Amino acid sequence: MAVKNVLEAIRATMFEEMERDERVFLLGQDVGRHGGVMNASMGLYDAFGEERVVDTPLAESSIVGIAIGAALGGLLPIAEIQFGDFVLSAVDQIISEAAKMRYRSNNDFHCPIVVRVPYGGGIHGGLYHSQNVESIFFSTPGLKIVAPTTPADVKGLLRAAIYDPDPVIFMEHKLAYRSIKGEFPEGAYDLPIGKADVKRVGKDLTVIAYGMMMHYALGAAEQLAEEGIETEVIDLCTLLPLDRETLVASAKKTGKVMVVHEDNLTGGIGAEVAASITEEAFMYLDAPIKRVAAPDIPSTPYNPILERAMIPTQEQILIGMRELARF
Amino acid sequence: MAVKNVLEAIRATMFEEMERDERVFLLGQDVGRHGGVMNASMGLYDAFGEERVVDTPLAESSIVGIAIGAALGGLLPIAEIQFGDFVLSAVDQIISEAAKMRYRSNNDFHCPIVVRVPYGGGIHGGLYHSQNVESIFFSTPGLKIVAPTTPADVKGLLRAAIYDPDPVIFMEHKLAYRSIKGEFPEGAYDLPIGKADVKRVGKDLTVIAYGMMMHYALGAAEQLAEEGIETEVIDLCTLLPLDRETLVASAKKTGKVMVVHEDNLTGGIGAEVAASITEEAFMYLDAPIKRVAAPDIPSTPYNPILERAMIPTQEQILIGMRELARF
Amino acid sequence: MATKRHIELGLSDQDILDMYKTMVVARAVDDRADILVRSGKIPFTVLGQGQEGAQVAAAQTLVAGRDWVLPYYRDVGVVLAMGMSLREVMLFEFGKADDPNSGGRQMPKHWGHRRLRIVSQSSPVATELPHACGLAWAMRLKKEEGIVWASFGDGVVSKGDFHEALNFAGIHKLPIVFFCENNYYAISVPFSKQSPVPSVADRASAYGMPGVSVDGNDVFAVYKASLEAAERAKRGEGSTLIEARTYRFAPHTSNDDDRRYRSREEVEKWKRLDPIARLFAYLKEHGLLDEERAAAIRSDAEKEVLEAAQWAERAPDPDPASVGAYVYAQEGDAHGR
Amino acid sequence: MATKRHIELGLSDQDILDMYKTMVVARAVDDRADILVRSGKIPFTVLGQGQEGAQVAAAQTLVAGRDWVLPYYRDVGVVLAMGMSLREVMLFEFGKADDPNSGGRQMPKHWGHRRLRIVSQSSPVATELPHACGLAWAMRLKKEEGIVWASFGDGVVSKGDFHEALNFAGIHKLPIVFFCENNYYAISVPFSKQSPVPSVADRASAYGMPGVSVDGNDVFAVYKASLEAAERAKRGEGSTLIEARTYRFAPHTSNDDDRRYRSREEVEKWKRLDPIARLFAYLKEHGLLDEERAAAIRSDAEKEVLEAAQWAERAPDPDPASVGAYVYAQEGDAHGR
Ligand SMILES: Cc1ncc(C[n+]2csc(CCOP(=O)(O)OP(=O)(O)O)c2C)c(N)n1
Ligand SMILES: Cc1ncc(C[n+]2csc(CCOP(=O)(O)OP(=O)(O)O)c2C)c(N)n1
Ligand SMILES: [Mg+2]
Ligand SMILES: [Mg+2]
Repeated sequence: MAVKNVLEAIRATMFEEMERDERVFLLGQDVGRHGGVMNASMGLYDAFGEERVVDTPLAESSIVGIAIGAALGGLLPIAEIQFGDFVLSAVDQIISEAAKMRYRSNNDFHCPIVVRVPYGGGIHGGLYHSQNVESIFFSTPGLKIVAPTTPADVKGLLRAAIYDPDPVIFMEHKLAYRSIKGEFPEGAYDLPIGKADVKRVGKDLTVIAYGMMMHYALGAAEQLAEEGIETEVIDLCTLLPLDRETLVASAKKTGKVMVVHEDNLTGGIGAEVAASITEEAFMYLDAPIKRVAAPDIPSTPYNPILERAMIPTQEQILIGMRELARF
Repeated sequence: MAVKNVLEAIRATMFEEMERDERVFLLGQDVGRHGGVMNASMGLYDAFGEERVVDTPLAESSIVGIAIGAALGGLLPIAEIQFGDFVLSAVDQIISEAAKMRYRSNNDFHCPIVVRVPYGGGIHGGLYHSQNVESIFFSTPGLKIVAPTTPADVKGLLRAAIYDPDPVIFMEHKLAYRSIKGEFPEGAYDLPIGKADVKRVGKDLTVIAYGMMMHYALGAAEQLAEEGIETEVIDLCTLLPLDRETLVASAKKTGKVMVVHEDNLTGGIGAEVAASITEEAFMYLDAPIKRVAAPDIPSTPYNPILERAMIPTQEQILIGMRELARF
Repeated sequence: MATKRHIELGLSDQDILDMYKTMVVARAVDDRADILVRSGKIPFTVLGQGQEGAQVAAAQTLVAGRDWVLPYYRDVGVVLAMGMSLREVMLFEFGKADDPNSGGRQMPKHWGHRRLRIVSQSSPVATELPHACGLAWAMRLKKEEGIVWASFGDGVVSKGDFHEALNFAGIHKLPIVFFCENNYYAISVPFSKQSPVPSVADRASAYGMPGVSVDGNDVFAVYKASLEAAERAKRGEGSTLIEARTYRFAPHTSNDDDRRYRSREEVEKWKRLDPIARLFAYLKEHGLLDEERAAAIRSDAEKEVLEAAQWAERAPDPDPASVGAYVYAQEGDAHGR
Repeated sequence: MATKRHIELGLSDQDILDMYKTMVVARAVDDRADILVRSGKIPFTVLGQGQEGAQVAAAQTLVAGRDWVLPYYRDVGVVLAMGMSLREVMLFEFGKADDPNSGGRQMPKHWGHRRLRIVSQSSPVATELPHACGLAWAMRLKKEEGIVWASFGDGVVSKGDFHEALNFAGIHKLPIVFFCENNYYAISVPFSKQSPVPSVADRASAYGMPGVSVDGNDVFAVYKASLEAAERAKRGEGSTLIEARTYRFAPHTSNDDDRRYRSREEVEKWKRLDPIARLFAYLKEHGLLDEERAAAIRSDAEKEVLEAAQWAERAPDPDPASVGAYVYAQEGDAHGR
């Protein structure tokens, strides 16, 4: 198996599926000749031409809206939003249109689009190139939200997203693009949307995370193992629909749960994770579910010192885990 | 004190403040000669003229964007969104601009706007005239969200919202407009944004709600009282910032907490309420925090039978309270 | 006696009589819907009386099942012309389980019918216009024949999505007809507070496409402009923006009171321009119709509509247990059609 | 010898020399910022070399502290002309605590400076254009003098907010100058894939306002159009949309590689139209400047810029504990200014 980073995995997967199924096409800003500001589509324009790798005008609402229309017309569109922060002008198309198409038409129409959303901080992006926008969509039934952060998970879930009959927000952590490498499975490799993945088995406590925080949690778990504490690390992989089953099972096993996200605390996905587990595993919990998240600040500032002060670190996660383990 | 319904309270409060402070003005669709499709601005156009009661084009992003600009220019705008469902095309202006103005300018600029958002189901509004959009904004620091549902609370919090130096989403439950009546305090009556209100004192369990559900909870509490169970009913009034202190204090007192909302369950404000209380009052809880909410469906259907099947009822709340009390 | 405009335009006597009938039936549907609300049989409806001429004439240039049609909530004339049955329309008015548009989930007249290629419409306006571009893109990639037709009101022109859609359609010369039924009000907001320019057609030049403004109550003017636009689209020359100047006789919806913002004189003035009456005068002038047969057409229409309404009223409501169905695909749902 | 265009336009010799100097200083700022990135002293910047002529000429028609100015991220020339100091600009490049624009919170060049009435700008484009309308509305209600000036790139014209803002400005004849610096690319997307019409000025007629397209590297053409637009606005005749045709010499940002989408020939062609060189030629022709004094102006500018950069580099960073400050108002914050 070849080793790729997350960005290469996204590119290779789009390439493979566009070769395999001509209904698949990509649209977005600079995705064509340029290859995308993240370089996610490098080479696609030359391989598939300007009608399947579409450089759109600077207009996100229409990027998603055109994708929706193309999906209704029988294509399988991948809409690239250049930075997740800019998906906000497409919220109406995503929530009013894509998420409700099947329901409102009583199953007569459906909307198989993928909206690729590069998100997350730690890249000196400042307030508008760092946001975690997932919680804005998390309360919308009809949407699916996936956030894989290993090259293999990216392949399995991007393929699943492309062929999923319903709209999928595909979250890509920008810091993971180059920093996270791993094996890239060949050929038809699929993962189910809606399943969390136990990335590390442990008996003493459970840490639930996604995105870069999941990798930090894995690192912290190794550190804690040296202290004789075995942490189970669960990668949500899919945020919506939430895989409550896997989370609750682990909580019942360890009795101590921590949820971590880079998004700010209030109204973050950690709230639903904590509430859901507590509802179903209350009697098994030795401690309240602990949340580690960014402070309630509008977004991540540009200055590196402020940026570091904003984003949860592996150290913070480790300290939280230790406290929880000792509870 | 005069008795008014919620709609009359909104109208009277806007009238009083526009008379008192000429920086206050209203903009939105049909707010002028028509008086608003909800009739919230009836009479304002004749009293204050077309420059302070502005009929805008059909364009929500600009309605909020113009309000932001006017606020930067020294006015105190009230932007009316005709139906909360249509605020979705203004999400970018609200989250990217209004919520971040103070933070991004390091306190050099601020954004004192009010966005009035009629929301909620039960009015045969179908999928797009019924939504509970609060959870979309709930994860955005820099915003305030208030949702009063008595005429007195409406006056106190609308006044507070108008003069608040930061952006406030003012949620108005459409079903409360005419169905909820009460005393309307004269003169300078203010309530603090960020404080929950204990609408009913009880020792056996706590029910936390807002909007119409708060009224149903009060009704259910009276029913339950006949069974000798005393329920404390807390009206959140402000959703963001969340008044954790009041909620936790009540939870510690009763040890049994239920949170109710009309919004769908997953990612709703109930998740944060449950997670926050559990974090701080875990040892005091006799039972997991119970959530009563709409099922995870994109929005409320039009057919009355489906509509009834969607929206939580007082009966459901009562049953849930009984279960919890017996836990 | 004047030349026969319908013949000049390639419409047979039968065509123009059928168009007349469809207009009359559309009118009867809304008249009935109005009664249904007033009598408390349904909670709500939207009415399009006065706009049937523009609707039916435009739809006459479309091919059901080939062209993608995105009609708006006043377009009873359009959906009837595309083949939606009166029973289907009435099932929607009553929000019944078998309503093919939404199974009773949407407010009446938010059309959608896959077999007829009528695309499911939401309430937020303008969001459908980028969909029209995407549908046209799909037709291009799939090398399908046909065009995309989207209608909307004058207020919709103010929305960002209108701009983004027409911009994209203009850049890529997509085969779309953008059809604006300008009735000069967006609920109460008059066109003068909605638009800085006197005609919606004045917007077209910004998108590098022709803008045509026609008397929307003149079926021939609308048909001619629509036909030219459709042919232009099929020739690969791109989109056209058509403004059909018309008027709604009724309030905005059954919840609205238009006396707050429109003078009765203005309404009366427009009623004298009723497209149905105008077409009748033409048909009579050319000996294609007389009062008696027109009366028969009207009463037949009313009978059919009433029958459909009574049938729909008795039709089953949705099962409350179905409220959770179709949030996501279930096993066996068709995909990627 | 040709007539003196600056005199015709009411600019004194001193005015035009000052404009030249500001352009040179703006150029020096971006040249230095480029070096700061390459030498790893700052992580990122945006460069506007080539657009200084349009920027400084437009700003020359504005009054600091009276007019509301909404400049975009390439507008070093604008903010300098409005009175932002080199030290303030460099504090922003370094993201330092005393940066008056954002206290180091925003990426460089997302301007904002209340005292100068430079309105805080975000990254998402076009969102500021409705703000311009709101500011104009506030001026109208408060009976303030002055106008609102907003600049943006050619890509921004595609956004819904552009449309919604110009539509509202057109309806209410607001005193706004919409100034588009068309450099023919939105990152890599060429104007031909951004716009169905050859000029941004072609969009104006849809909003009932004049559209003027000028050579953006000709300071006199830009000044003349901007002055006329500002005076029109002050006369209460409404907004104007100006397209200044120009070019960015540098890549989109310090992260971009423009060789992927622009030929070197094209870049060289435009460099021969450098607005600074062109203004120098004019000033020399009219005996207002010679090579020697121009060289001195350039080296003085470089010295001042370098001094400001070195000073800013030593300036304190924000206190990490301040990360949570100013999410909401605190006691004693000014309100409703
Ligand atoms: C985005 C959005 N905002 C507001 C509304 C509420 N609304 C429904 S119809 C309407 C007026 C539409 O006017 P126009 O486009 O002229 O069409 P008409 O109803 O006159 O035929 C409004 C404001 C809506 N449906 N969508
Ligand atoms: C809404 C939004 N989408 C995408 C971006 C990313 N982006 C930053 S600048 C830019 C191109 C802007 O081009 P143009 O308007 O022509 O201005 P220029 O940079 O050429 O001066 C893009 C796409 C953004 N800032 N905002
Ligand atoms: Mg209209
Ligand atoms: Mg550009």
